[in-house]
Amino acid sequence: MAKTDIGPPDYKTMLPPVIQRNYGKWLYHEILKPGVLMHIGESGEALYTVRAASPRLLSTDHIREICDIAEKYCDGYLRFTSRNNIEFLLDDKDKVEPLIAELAVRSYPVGGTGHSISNIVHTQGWVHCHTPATDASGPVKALMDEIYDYFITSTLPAHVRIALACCLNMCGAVHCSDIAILGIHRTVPKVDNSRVPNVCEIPSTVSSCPTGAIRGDMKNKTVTVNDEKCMYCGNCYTVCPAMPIADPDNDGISIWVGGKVSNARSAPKFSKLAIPFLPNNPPRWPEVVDAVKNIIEVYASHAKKHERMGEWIERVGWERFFSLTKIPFTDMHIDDFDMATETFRTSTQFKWG
Amino acid sequence: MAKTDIGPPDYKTMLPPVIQRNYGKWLYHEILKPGVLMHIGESGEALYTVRAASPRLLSTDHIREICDIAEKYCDGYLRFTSRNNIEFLLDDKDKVEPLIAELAVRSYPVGGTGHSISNIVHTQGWVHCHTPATDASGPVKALMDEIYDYFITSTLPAHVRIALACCLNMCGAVHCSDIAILGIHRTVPKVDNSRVPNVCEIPSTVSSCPTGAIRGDMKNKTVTVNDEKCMYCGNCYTVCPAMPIADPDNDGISIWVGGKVSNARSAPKFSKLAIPFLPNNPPRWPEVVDAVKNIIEVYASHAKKHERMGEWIERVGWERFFSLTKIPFTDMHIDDFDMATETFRTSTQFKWG
Amino acid sequence: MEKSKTPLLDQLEGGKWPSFVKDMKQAAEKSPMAKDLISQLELSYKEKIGHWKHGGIVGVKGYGGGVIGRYSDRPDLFPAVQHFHTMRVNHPTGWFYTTKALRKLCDIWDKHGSGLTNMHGSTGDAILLGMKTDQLQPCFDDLSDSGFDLGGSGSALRTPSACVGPGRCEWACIDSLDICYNLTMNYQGKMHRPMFPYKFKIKVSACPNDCVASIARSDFSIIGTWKGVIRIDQKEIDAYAASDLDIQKEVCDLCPTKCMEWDGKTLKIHDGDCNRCMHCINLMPKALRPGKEKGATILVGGKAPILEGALLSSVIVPFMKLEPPYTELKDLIDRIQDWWDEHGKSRERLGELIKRLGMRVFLRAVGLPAVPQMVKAPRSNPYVFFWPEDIKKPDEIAKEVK
Amino acid sequence: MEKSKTPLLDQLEGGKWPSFVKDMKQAAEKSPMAKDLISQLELSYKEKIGHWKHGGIVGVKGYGGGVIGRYSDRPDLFPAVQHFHTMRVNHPTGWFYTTKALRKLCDIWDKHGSGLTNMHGSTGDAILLGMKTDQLQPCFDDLSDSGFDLGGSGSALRTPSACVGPGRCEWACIDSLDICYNLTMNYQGKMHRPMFPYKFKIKVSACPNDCVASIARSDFSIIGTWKGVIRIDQKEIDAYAASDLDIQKEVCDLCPTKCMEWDGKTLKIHDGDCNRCMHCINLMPKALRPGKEKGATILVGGKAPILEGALLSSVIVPFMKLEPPYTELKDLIDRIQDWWDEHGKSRERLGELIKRLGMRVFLRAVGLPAVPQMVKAPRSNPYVFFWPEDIKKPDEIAKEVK
Ligand code: SRM
Ligand code: SRM
Ligand code: SRM
Ligand code: SRM
Ligand code: SF4
Ligand code: SF4
Ligand code: SF4
Ligand code: SF4
Ligand code: SF4
Ligand code: SF4
Ligand code: SF4
Ligand code: SF4
Repeated sequence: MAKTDIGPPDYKTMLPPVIQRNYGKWLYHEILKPGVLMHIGESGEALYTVRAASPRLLSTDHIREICDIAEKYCDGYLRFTSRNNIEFLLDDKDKVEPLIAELAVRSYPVGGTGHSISNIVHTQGWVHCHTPATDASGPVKALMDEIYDYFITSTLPAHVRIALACCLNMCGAVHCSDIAILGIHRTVPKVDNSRVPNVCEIPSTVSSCPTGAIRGDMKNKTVTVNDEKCMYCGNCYTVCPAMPIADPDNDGISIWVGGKVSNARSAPKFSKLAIPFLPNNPPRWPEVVDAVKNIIEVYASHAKKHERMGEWIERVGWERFFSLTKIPFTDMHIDDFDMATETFRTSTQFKWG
Repeated sequence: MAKTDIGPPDYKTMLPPVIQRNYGKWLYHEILKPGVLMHIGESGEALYTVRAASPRLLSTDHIREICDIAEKYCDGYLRFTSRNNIEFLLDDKDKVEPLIAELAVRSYPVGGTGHSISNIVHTQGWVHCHTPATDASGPVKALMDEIYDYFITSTLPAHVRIALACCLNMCGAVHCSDIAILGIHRTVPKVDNSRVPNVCEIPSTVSSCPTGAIRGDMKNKTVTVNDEKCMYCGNCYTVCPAMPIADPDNDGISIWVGGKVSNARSAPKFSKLAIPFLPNNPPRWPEVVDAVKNIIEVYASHAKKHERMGEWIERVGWERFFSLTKIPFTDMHIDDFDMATETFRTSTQFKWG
Repeated sequence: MEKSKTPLLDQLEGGKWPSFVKDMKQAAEKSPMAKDLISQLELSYKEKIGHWKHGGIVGVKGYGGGVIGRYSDRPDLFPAVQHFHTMRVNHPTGWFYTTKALRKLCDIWDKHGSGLTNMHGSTGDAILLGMKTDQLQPCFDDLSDSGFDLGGSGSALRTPSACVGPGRCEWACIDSLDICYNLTMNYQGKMHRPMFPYKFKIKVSACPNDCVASIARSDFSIIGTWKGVIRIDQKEIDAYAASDLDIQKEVCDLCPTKCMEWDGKTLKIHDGDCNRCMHCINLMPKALRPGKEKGATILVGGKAPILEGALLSSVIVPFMKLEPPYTELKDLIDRIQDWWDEHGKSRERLGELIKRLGMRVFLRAVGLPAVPQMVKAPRSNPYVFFWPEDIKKPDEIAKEVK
Repeated sequence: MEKSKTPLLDQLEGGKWPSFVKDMKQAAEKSPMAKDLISQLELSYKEKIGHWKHGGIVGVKGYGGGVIGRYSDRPDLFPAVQHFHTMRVNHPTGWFYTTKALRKLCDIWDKHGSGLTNMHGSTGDAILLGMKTDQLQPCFDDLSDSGFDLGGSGSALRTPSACVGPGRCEWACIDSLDICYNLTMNYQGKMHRPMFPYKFKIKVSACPNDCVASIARSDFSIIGTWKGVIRIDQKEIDAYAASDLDIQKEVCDLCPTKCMEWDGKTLKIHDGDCNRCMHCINLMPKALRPGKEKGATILVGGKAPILEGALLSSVIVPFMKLEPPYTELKDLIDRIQDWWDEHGKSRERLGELIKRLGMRVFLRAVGLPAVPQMVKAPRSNPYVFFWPEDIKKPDEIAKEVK
């Protein structure tokens, strides 16, 4: 039998020699151009990083191609980033430009550094998950095609981190992204009480509902949903497969803005609702792409340098955000979950628009 | 039978002629000196206001004395303020100084304007209420005696509004005061289940508890309190007299700081817990007086001009507030009610002290 | 010399601040009730505990409120305060008084009660502190004959109150006094005959300085504000510039929206960014005045902590013109109270009901449109309810397919 | 030309951004599973709905997790993806790879599965996307033989992850890679045999920039920080001053604590007021370096919205030195997990449990002192619990009286 609990390979065996020598002793870095970093060690040695885009969903042959490139230029060393980009790691300056040239030939976008839009953190969607309200890879591809230039340049006021999750489970830092694209259901789960007794545990199904919309009948081992209280989160479906929630006519995408993770300048913050619903229009989700582009453009032309999306919005006020982006404000934007009152405007301080 | 629903006397019949003439047409004001306001109308006419302190608990004879003064200098016109001070209203400049002189002779403090400490908004305490954890008039008198100079001068960085409430019902803007003095109980109510069936309604008693600590027995019409869940708010006693909560050995006072009401500069905000407990030490509550004085002095020497208590604290950080005032921080300072997570430090941004 | 019977309270007679003990002793000279009150209070000071029983229901004919019943728990020791009810007398709006009116009140009170008052209670009433049950009706009759009426108590509309506003203040953007008085007169029934789930408070401040703490202490807060540019008197700016005031540091740097520019000579305000906080106007009253288009921001839901934690009122109408007879305002108040009355649980304040059922439901019920001014920020949790009409129904879909 | 069977997906093959459809088609050339996957996905694109059934429990011997079971709901149409499970392979810390290791992974995967991967999953695993049930064990065996192991899934510790930290970054205040690897190795049991109330995630960022989003996405967040003064290299400051960078506007004015002073020549930092946000260091990496005394801030409770709303992690230890073997850290993790394990309800994340039982209770249980750094502000509601030992008991009082 195979050994268990051996853990992952020791990362130290994966580090290029220049890193091994300068480990923990880096002095400073420079972004030589979009996608190209130079890190200088206290020793004076330099490490070059060339960052290339990845669709994340990679075939083994694609990975092998990446390996070919890394072997040709990087002595076989590379890494992936926390946003799923590929980083080619070199210590030989002379190989940097040839590497970039080859990446260009092979159509690998190079960029994602500095004040750019880096890769979109995303999830499974229709490719593999059972609860999605939209696809993941598709909208990401459609959007990145359109905002490609922001990946290969560094012209925005600050980093713009976009993430996509295909359901409210939010497998990704979607809740703290400059722009978050979130799949949502909009209709109540369809309870199949012929199956509930066999596949669901009543108490855990009842307690899975954040708004207490589910009533359990312990005797008959069935459940009923109070439609008025259900906000279509799908959590009941996670624990009770007999409550499917997908609805092709009403599922779609919502857009959230202004979150961040870093502690730079302002504290980390959650993304807030910008657009409650956009339809699923595969394969290119034009409504979603347009909406996100609009937000980016308005941000790009109004924010001050180094101001993240959320910092800009907080400075000018959400009322200004809605007037500038021309996104309609609705009663759905107003929180009505448990800490809603914290978001109410408890002051006369506001702008007219 | 007497007429009902006639409503209060028409305020217009109570306005001095100078106000009637300039009603709604005031141009600007000046604070001539602490306690003395001059309002100039568009007409050029002047209204002088002399603000004098009141203990709020007034005897009819004291009110008659106030009337005597108002008749002597103000043609019989006066008003009270939203903080229970007395305002003498004059249109004759020449009478201002004589009025002030007479007030001095009669020991009426004049002040409470501008960057001062005005009268303390307070409640009934042991004088009239049934739920107090402390007295109201007593601590107010003891404290104002000591910080009297801040009433008659205007030397603080900004207004300091102090309020006192004798129990968690908070009859006053205690929850939004620069400094709030709040009577608190610290032991669970003593249920007298022999009386409960007669004087209490079980469902409303059960639902009166913010933390769900009360269990009702509908059959026997009795209640039990889960000691672990009770935080001694006394709300059950309000609806069920058979659950008295006063406890002379454990009742006392807590101190809250940094609230405000005005929209000037920063939005209105709640006061936050500074000192969870100080003992009731009538008649002069020395621990409370010292604690409040300490907070005022630290504020006075550290805040910038125009910075309210809460604005100062938010600028320097609560960690700095606790280190400067030397008030110990405890686990009681950390919220554990329903929106507690909003108060947690969800960032690495903080000062060491 | 005889030993004082109130050694503890006596220690509060000295000091520079006016002493409530002096007032109590003054009243005690005439009133045995006041005398027993001091003695009972001395006992409280000694024992560190109150000596009042849980209040009972007492009142006057035709009214369901206005009186707070109170009984001593030591009538054996303090028989004169065995009953010690208070009467809440609705103050003249703005707490303006002629001495004539005040003296009348004192006379009535000496006749029927302890001679002790609170000028005023935290809600704004003139409080007549301590009377026996049998004096309630005669006292009320005398009050009524003299033109006074009771304020609110219990699950009713409470005595509305207002800042001094146009009576004395140059910043008044609305007629706080008239609005308050008008509403008070209009809602006498709602005030005197408790029919609500719980108390309901209205307070009117004529500008965002909010000198009656309306946003913190009322279920329905009316706060004056303006549209358009802050009016600048350049001559007076020059005068301030020549004075002690450091315009850059004290005014511009503290402007929360940083919408002011000062070059040492001219003051420029980017009014579109101004959030009307009042700070600059407060500091330079001679040079700056609120804009000309005046009205009020309406906010609801303010309250103290019991039961669900304190709430500040929050914006539901960013701007409403307020002219007599205030029809739009009263309609809104009525719609809101009706909704609350219908859906509120016993002892549930308006703010708590909105919290429980959701702002969305509230807005639709009272017919107000959602606007971004209502929130500090949109929701961050994805638990969004959609209205049925936004959802495609299977039958519609079938039609579309055809 | 033959009409494409995937007209919708084909539209995602063009464009400048790398196309996942291309990768799928590439894999489909070798793997019938990948081929059916494309077809099924095309159907989803057409019907706007997923075609996977609710996952079932599948796994490998000795492990309770690491595999996500997945079955098609149209096996009639797409028999090759009737089973389509994924395996989560624990990535080498920092996502560093030699091509040798990567190629090995590819070979194993071509042998047992669809040839499709995610590099990487949101938690950090190398995801092998789509295999049949009977291949699970052989695939795992091959992985294990090649030095790979599975990551976490289910109610277990999930694969910890770390920012690149000392591997490449000059700002690393802690050895994020070593800490992450050490914890991963230490907690193999907790990762592979789900015993917790729910999932538990650990992420390590070596400075407050938090490049692994630790504060947002982990139950236990370890974020590097420092004490003492930010090290300033005045020569490099001069260079920045001579560059495009506007030090006053871009650096000092954006410092959240306004603790920097720049007179055009010398940069002064009032380090006592600095909250170590990194902004100035980020902008002037050559001139400024974190202070010398290095360690980590520990925060807990981060998570996505389900069930009670999203939470960011919050501070529980402002500063902890972190040196191998990280005993203090591991002890803390163990104490926290034990408490959570004992009190947590099924599917209750750590942050939710703390919310339910109170930070006060949590701190006492895990033996941490309360410090103001844990809160943005103290509580505003007066619902304060006192510990029994702070309360005077009747018997003590009796003693005192004697
Ligand atoms: C490679 C990577 C770490 C890793 O272990 O994989 C990384 C690497 C660096 N980050 Fe990062 N960050 C990486 C993800 C992140 C994330 C996480 C995320 O995006 O999900 C964040 C938090 C994002 C957020 O706040 O929402 C992040 C917030 C930062 C910041 C703070 C930016 C800000 O102003 O808010 C800096 C500082 C800066 O860029 O000035 C930073 C700076 C850096 C530096 C300059 C650090 C250094 O000296 O080496 C590295 C190059 C930055 C660049 O791309 O311009 N890194 N960085 C990640 C690259 C992701 C990618 O492919 O795009
Ligand atoms: C008389 C009174 C209104 C009334 O109808 O009774 C009043 C009158 C004035 N207030 Fe006020 N305020 C009065 C209670 C309040 C309150 C309510 C309270 O204290 O409970 C507030 C909100 C307090 C808070 O934020 O916690 C209040 C916040 C202000 C402010 C904003 C102060 C700030 O910077 O936060 C101003 C502007 C200023 O003073 O610069 C102001 C300004 C004024 C002006 C200058 C308005 C004017 O032009 O006439 C008046 C004289 C102020 C002074 O005392 O220096 N008034 N003012 C109240 C006097 C109470 C007292 O006896 O001390
Ligand atoms: C007399 C007064 C205090 C004072 O000394 O000024 C007062 C006294 C009482 N209040 Fe109050 N409240 C008084 C203004 C307030 C205020 C301030 C305000 O109105 O601006 C508040 C906070 C604002 C608010 O309403 O939220 C206030 C919040 C409460 C509460 C908590 C209500 C809540 O929803 O949180 C209670 C408890 C209750 O209603 O059961 C309460 C209950 C009481 C009772 C009736 C006691 C009880 O449990 O039934 C007190 C009777 C005392 C007595 O024996 O005379 N009182 N009460 C104030 C009314 C005088 C007047 O009419 O002018
Ligand atoms: C594969 C992955 C998404 C991806 O494409 O990258 C994923 C996929 C799933 N996640 Fe996730 N989660 C993944 C990272 C995350 C993250 C991000 C992270 O770990 O940094 C989160 C948010 C952070 C957090 O944990 O709070 C996340 C929050 C959830 C939740 C909500 C948990 C919550 O407490 O709010 C669920 C629901 C559940 O556990 O029942 C969930 C459940 C699931 C399930 C197992 C679906 C389910 O209901 O059982 C998904 C299986 C998809 C499939 O068929 O392959 N997943 N999930 C990520 C794991 C890959 C890996 O191991 O590297
Ligand atoms: S976000 Fe939802 S649908 Fe998407 S992978 Fe995660 S659990 Fe599945
Ligand atoms: S979808 Fe969510 S809100 Fe609706 S019943 Fe299921 S768990 Fe409850
Ligand atoms: S605060 Fe409490 S004790 Fe004091 S008067 Fe109000 S209800 Fe009574
Ligand atoms: S005192 Fe408050 S917390 Fe305690 S049982 Fe009564 S209502 Fe509940
Ligand atoms: S609220 Fe405004 S208008 Fe009313 S008195 Fe205060 S400053 Fe004047
Ligand atoms: S009112 Fe306030 S926000 Fe407007 S300009 Fe003046 S200080 Fe700035
Ligand atoms: S978190 Fe800090 S130390 Fe780690 S990679 Fe990002 S910037 Fe560097
Ligand atoms: S790290 Fe942040 S808070 Fe500290 S000096 Fe630099 S910019 Fe200011």
